[in-house]
Amino acid sequence: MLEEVSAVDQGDMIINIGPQHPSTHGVLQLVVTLNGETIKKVEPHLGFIHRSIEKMCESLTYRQFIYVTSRMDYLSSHINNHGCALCVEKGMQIEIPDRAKVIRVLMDELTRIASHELWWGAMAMDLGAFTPFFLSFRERETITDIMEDTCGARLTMNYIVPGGVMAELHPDFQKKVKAFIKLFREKADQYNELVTGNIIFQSRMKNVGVLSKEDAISYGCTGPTARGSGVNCDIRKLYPYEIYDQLKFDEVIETGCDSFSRYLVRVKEMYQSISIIEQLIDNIPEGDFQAKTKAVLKLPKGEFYTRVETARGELGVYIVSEGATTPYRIKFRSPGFSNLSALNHMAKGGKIGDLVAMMGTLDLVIPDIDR
Amino acid sequence: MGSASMIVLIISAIVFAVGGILVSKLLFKKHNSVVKGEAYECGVPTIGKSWVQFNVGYYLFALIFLIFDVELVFLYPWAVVAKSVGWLALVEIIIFMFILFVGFLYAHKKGALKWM
Amino acid sequence: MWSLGNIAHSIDVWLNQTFSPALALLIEFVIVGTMAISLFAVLGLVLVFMERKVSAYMQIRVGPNRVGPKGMFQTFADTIKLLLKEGLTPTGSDKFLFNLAPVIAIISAMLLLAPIAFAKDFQMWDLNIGVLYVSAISSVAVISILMAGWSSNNKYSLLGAMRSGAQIVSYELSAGLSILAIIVLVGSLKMTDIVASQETGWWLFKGHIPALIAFVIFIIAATAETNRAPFDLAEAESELTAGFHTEYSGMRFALFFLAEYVNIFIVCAIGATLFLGGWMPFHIGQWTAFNHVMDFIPSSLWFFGKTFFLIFLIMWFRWTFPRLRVDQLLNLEWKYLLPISMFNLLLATAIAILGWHF
Amino acid sequence: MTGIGLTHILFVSIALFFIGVYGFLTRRNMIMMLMSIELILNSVNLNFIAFNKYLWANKMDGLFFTIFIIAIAAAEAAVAIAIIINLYRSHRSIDVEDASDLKF
Amino acid sequence: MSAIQYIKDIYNAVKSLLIGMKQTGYYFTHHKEIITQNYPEEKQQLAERFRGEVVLTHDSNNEHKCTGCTACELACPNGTIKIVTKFELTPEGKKKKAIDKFVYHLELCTMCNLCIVACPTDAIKMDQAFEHSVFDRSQLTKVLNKPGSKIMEGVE
Amino acid sequence: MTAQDIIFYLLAAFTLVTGFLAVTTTKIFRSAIFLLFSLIGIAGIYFWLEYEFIAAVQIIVYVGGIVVLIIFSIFLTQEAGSNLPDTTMSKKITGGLAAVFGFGFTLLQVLQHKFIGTTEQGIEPNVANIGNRMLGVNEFGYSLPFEVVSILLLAAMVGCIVIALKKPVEK
Amino acid sequence: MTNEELKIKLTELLPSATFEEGGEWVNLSVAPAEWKPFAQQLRSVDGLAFDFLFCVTCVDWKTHLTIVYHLTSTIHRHSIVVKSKLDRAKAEIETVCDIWRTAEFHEREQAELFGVNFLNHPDLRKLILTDDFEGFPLRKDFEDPINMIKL
Amino acid sequence: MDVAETNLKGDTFPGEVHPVPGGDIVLTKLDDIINWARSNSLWPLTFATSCCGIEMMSVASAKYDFSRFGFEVARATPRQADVIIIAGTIVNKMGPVLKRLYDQMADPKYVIAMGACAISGGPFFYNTYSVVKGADHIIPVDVYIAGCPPRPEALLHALISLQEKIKSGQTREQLKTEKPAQQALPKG
Ligand code: SF4
Ligand code: SF4
Ligand code: SF4
Repeated sequence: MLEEVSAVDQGDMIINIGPQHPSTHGVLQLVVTLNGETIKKVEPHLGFIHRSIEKMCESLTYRQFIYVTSRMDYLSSHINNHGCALCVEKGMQIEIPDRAKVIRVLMDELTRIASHELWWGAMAMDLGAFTPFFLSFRERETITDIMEDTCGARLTMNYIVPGGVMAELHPDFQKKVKAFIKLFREKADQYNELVTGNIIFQSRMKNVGVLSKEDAISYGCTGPTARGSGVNCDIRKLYPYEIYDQLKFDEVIETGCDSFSRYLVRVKEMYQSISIIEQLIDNIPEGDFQAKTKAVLKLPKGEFYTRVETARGELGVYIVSEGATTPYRIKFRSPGFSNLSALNHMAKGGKIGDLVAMMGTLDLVIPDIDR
Repeated sequence: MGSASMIVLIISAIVFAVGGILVSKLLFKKHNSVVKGEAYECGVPTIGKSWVQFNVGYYLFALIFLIFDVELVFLYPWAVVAKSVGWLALVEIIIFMFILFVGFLYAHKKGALKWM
Repeated sequence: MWSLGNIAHSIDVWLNQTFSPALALLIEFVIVGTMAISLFAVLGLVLVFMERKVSAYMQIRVGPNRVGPKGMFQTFADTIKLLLKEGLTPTGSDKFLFNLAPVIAIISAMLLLAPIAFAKDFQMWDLNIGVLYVSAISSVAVISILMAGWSSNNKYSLLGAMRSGAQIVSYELSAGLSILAIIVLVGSLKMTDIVASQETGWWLFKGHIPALIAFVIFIIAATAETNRAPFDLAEAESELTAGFHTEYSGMRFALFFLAEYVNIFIVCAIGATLFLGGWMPFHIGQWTAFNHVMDFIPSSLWFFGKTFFLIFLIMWFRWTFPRLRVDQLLNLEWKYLLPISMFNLLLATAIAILGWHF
Repeated sequence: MTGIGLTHILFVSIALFFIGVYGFLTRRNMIMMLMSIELILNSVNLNFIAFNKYLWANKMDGLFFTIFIIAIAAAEAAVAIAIIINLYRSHRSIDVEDASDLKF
Repeated sequence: MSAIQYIKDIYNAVKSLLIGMKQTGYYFTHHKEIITQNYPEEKQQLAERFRGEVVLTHDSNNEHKCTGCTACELACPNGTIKIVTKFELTPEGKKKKAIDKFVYHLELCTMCNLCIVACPTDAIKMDQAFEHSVFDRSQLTKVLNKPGSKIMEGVE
Repeated sequence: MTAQDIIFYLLAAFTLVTGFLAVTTTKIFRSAIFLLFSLIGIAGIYFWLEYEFIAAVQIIVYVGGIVVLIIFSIFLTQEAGSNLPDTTMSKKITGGLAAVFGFGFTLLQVLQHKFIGTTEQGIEPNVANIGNRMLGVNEFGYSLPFEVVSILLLAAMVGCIVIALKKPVEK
Repeated sequence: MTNEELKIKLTELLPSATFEEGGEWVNLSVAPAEWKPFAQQLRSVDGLAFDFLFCVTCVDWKTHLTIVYHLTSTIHRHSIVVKSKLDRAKAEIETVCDIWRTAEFHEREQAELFGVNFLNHPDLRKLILTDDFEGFPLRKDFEDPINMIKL
Repeated sequence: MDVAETNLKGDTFPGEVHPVPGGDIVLTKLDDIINWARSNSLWPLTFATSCCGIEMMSVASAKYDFSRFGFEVARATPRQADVIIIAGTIVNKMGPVLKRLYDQMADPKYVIAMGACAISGGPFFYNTYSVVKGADHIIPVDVYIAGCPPRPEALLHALISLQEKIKSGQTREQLKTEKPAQQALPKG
């Protein structure tokens, strides 16, 4: 009824969300065209954190450039490192020891949980509930402690290096991880009660930001964003790397296509990751944690592309080598970039309050998008 | 103390508010810049006019509210005596409310109570 | 047993003895004024501190604990800081209205203190129309928000003000209707009558289901009217940065902040008076002995205890629930609360007429 | 007890009435005109109340008239503003002089 | 929407809200769940591998192991380390390269550990100190070798 | 002069001044705010007259309702910060003269007229009495108008919705 | 479909395409002019159904630019890499953002970083860099003496 | 705390407190209270650009809990914030935004540069074309805290340092506005 009315009213208003805005999780600028409170168009403006990482990497050696990638998608820094290390190893044809593989996978999955925990809290905060944020950080803090023990840093690890991992696991690692699993299993249900079942949360997320399967593919969405729309795109299943093909876990797929199913995918993924960790934690093979590699790495001439599944989706690392110690050109295909491009499509017709829910369930990390 | 207290309260409120603003003006030495005065919009200059035209949808809320507000006003004297008047009061108010409820349903039906 | 009423009375007597009546009146005015201001300030300080602590404990942390003993002076420091902070007036704003808005917010909050019975015989003004007065004055508060939003010359403010305008006016209806359910049972608008009618028990317990429903609706509406989460759309941080007070800084912002908290206190005090008997101790019907024991607790403690309980409830909501979307919020009001409370009012009338309450 | 009588209040109400009239005559903005009308209505209300209090305190007719006038004023304002807004949406202006030449 | 559905909706909504409130209420009443550390007073035991800054280890004789080979400088991805070398005369009268200044820009360092890995003599290591706040940026540029320090005997 | 008088004069002055400002300001939002003040002033006078109920009704309906509505309509139709065109001088003069003459004339009439009221015992205008009257079905009762009001309100609501939702005519 | 089968199929579609050996995926080069119709076919031909464009990038070979498209099919799970040589001075190629909507952003990014002009792109404004940025930073000859401190 | 005393205590500060010319002016009691209030009520602006922002969130989280110091009232609008914590890289495109945000904050305002990036560009110092080499090229910074990212405790340390700085009246803000006479004095 009111639609016809609003078509005549020139009540269009353009408002900026970002670069400094609590719900953009960083410095993303969204120029939103509103009619009343209904979104007509969302135009993302990027580059507020464009750090020219790709250019920088052209002058860093193969050992050095990995550390910058921890700063790209800093919430899954291990997985970023992993992707780069894999690409270098592929080029060098290094076979890494089993122990390193298992450690890498363990770290990846811990990172994934940490990332999803943070997302969970931050998203709840976006929707206006503050307490979940604090609760989720408690678990995250446990993971960071584990990481810190072994990798020596809390966020930007730089632990996975070409040829394996940088250091041996901390002696307490297994014990702490088991404690964490226990804690997680204990607390996660409480959170489901606090957030997932909550009527307000559900009504804020259901039927919001609908992205159909076809659209998700066309927009190149990956990761939980696409899996919430029923696309199976888990690199760990489709193109298994390391030892993922020997592990038992499910690719979580929801077909609701809305924010709530994206939410569910992430929540369920945490449980999957926990189960992966449980499978591995007692079976870490003995052996070296690093393959013998030369001090200076030189990739042969050619092009190498690897992809890994970060907490946000598919990270592609594309290295063009000219046979020097530094890459000739390096390109990171970041999941957030493609996922963001679907935002306008998703947001159309929603309310401005929905935008927050959409942004929340897209789980954007802006430096990952801008690089 | 009666209505005098109202005056006292108004005066003290004004003293409090205006006094607070004045004190802060006095204590703070100002230095200005042009950008400072500009409207805040997440750190970028405002796009377009700050004034925006709203949708009629908003206005309908105020409108329906106004009607119900008047109804509410009539309910107050009714409520005070309802107990003593008895069933008659209930009957009258049911008629009264019913008529308005019809209007309410109409508004609902027409979608006037949808926020745009 | 001491009571605030007696103290007030003896001061009055003493003043009249010492000074001429006019002077005594003037002095009383000054005393009342100062008391109102200090009550206002203290309420603000205490409530903000309480909110911080409550939120901290709910969020498994300790909250302010370093400024003063147990962090008591934290809000005090904040106040001084705000007082000393620059009060910006954006260019392009309507300066007159921009400055006026917080003042109006404060005045309306202050005026609402008048009919509240803080303790037995301790009330500034026992108005004939007590509750109606509260509804009337609280409807002025929305003007200050609209004014602030308009005069800031900022899109977020305007949107926030618009939302908040629609929200407050909408919830006024169900708040009013749920108050009416009690009025029907009491048969008077006067605060003292309302409190006195709960001599034998609080309406929440006496009034059966209608009173309970009315109570729930009142709490929801009160939360919404004071712009608290989950209804804090006017200042929805993740959407509109800070809503209608985006452009306010320093003392003017502090005034809004303060008015918000005092408003919370007031709606909770009204709620406590209507549903929980105000300063009336916990009485059960004819159990005279029990009632007598209860009377030993000073009435002011009862009042503040109940009010703070309600305030805690509202804070509990805030730190548990996410924010509603604006259309859901209005839907809640127009689709659920309003019809239910209208129906509930009829139910309450029937019960009152039948004399089914205790 | 007080020196204020009926005439004082009548003075206020008359003055308010003519302030309203002045506004109505001089402003061209429809919302402003509506506001002037509100002032006029209020002066009438004030009259009713004053008469009720000072002349016919035994009846409440003045009071009820006032209540009903307020109710009607609310209805009137609502409809008037609905019309104004409709007008605005079609003509992008709420100036009487712009509106007068249009058939509505 | 039928009346039953209407009431059901309300019931479910209220129930889910109450469950949520139970959760926060639990934390509110169980203060033992509080995990806050009072930072300046009680400090957390830091992990021994935590990378807070690069230090050049000196022993009690004010000697260090750095030969000035600049391997760390080369390994560092962002030029944090600048080795200024000088030539020293050994007792045998031979010229020997040694460090004059081991300049370390803390404000650039990303604690990536590459220099530590690269150092052939394990002269440098990561330290856990993290309280680096200063009021002036220039104070973050440090010279790591202590004044008058020498290279340890037998380190090549 | 007693305190009561002073208060009355203050209230009257407040009402009239803000009322006058309301019709003369060029900023429409300010004008609405002044109107609000004027209405509050009138509510104050009702208070002063001890017609508290009416005062409260005045505030609820006018301040909380009509002014909010007016403000909303200003939001809808006016640009923030822009001034309304000032009225022409001639219009001002004619309007002013008309108002002043009308005022003088009426005032003269009022002053000359001798009002005769009843001497009967008054009814206290408290809410209970109003309520009883309102629900009364006898000759002094207002139950019929009371119900009629609801129909009026219904009509207004329907009318408003119809008008507001009507597709505006194209230019 | 194995790489060999893919190769055969692709040669059928576009005889002028040249294949590159090595690498895990089929790697072919097309002329810029042939790209758009070829892309259309890649998307729509049944056995191919490359519906998922996951990476668009550009490489500056100093003499020329190469634009690289990585494509995958979510139905058949095969991937190819399509390359196209572009002239450095006048780098132009048809956009494919109407075929794969994700290309819109990717192309915008490459356009500003490499100066490739995507013809018929709906909105080729700068996405990442500031509006007044000069030059194409990821080209090898990009110099910025003020901002870029070489190590 | 008067200036003479701060100089004595100088070495307890992590950074150096420069003696003020004309340091013999004894700060009044009022100034003490003002500084006390200001230092204990630093409301941060919610502003995070990248990785360091996550550690900033950790500081807000239950384990580190900066609400103990009264910092938890993070304001989304610069008008009401006192301290802007530059958590993350500032790139050339962000520079004007940062400047604008800073300008729009109401005085007195303080700045903490958190992490290598905000101090100097950090990991992105060399070979990048788009990173600002230190946020202090854009806005004046009061406290620097090194690390990549600094631990949450380190940020708390920086906040405490800032408190000390405010209490001693040594912030740029205080030197600039409240004692203009001293600036006029010749140096040394
Ligand atoms: S830790 Fe990394 S950044 Fe720091 S000095 Fe060593 S190599 Fe350089
Ligand atoms: S620290 Fe180690 S790597 Fe660096 S110059 Fe000294 S000896 Fe060489
Ligand atoms: S200093 Fe390190 S952690 Fe902080 S923003 Fe820069 S790269 Fe990220």
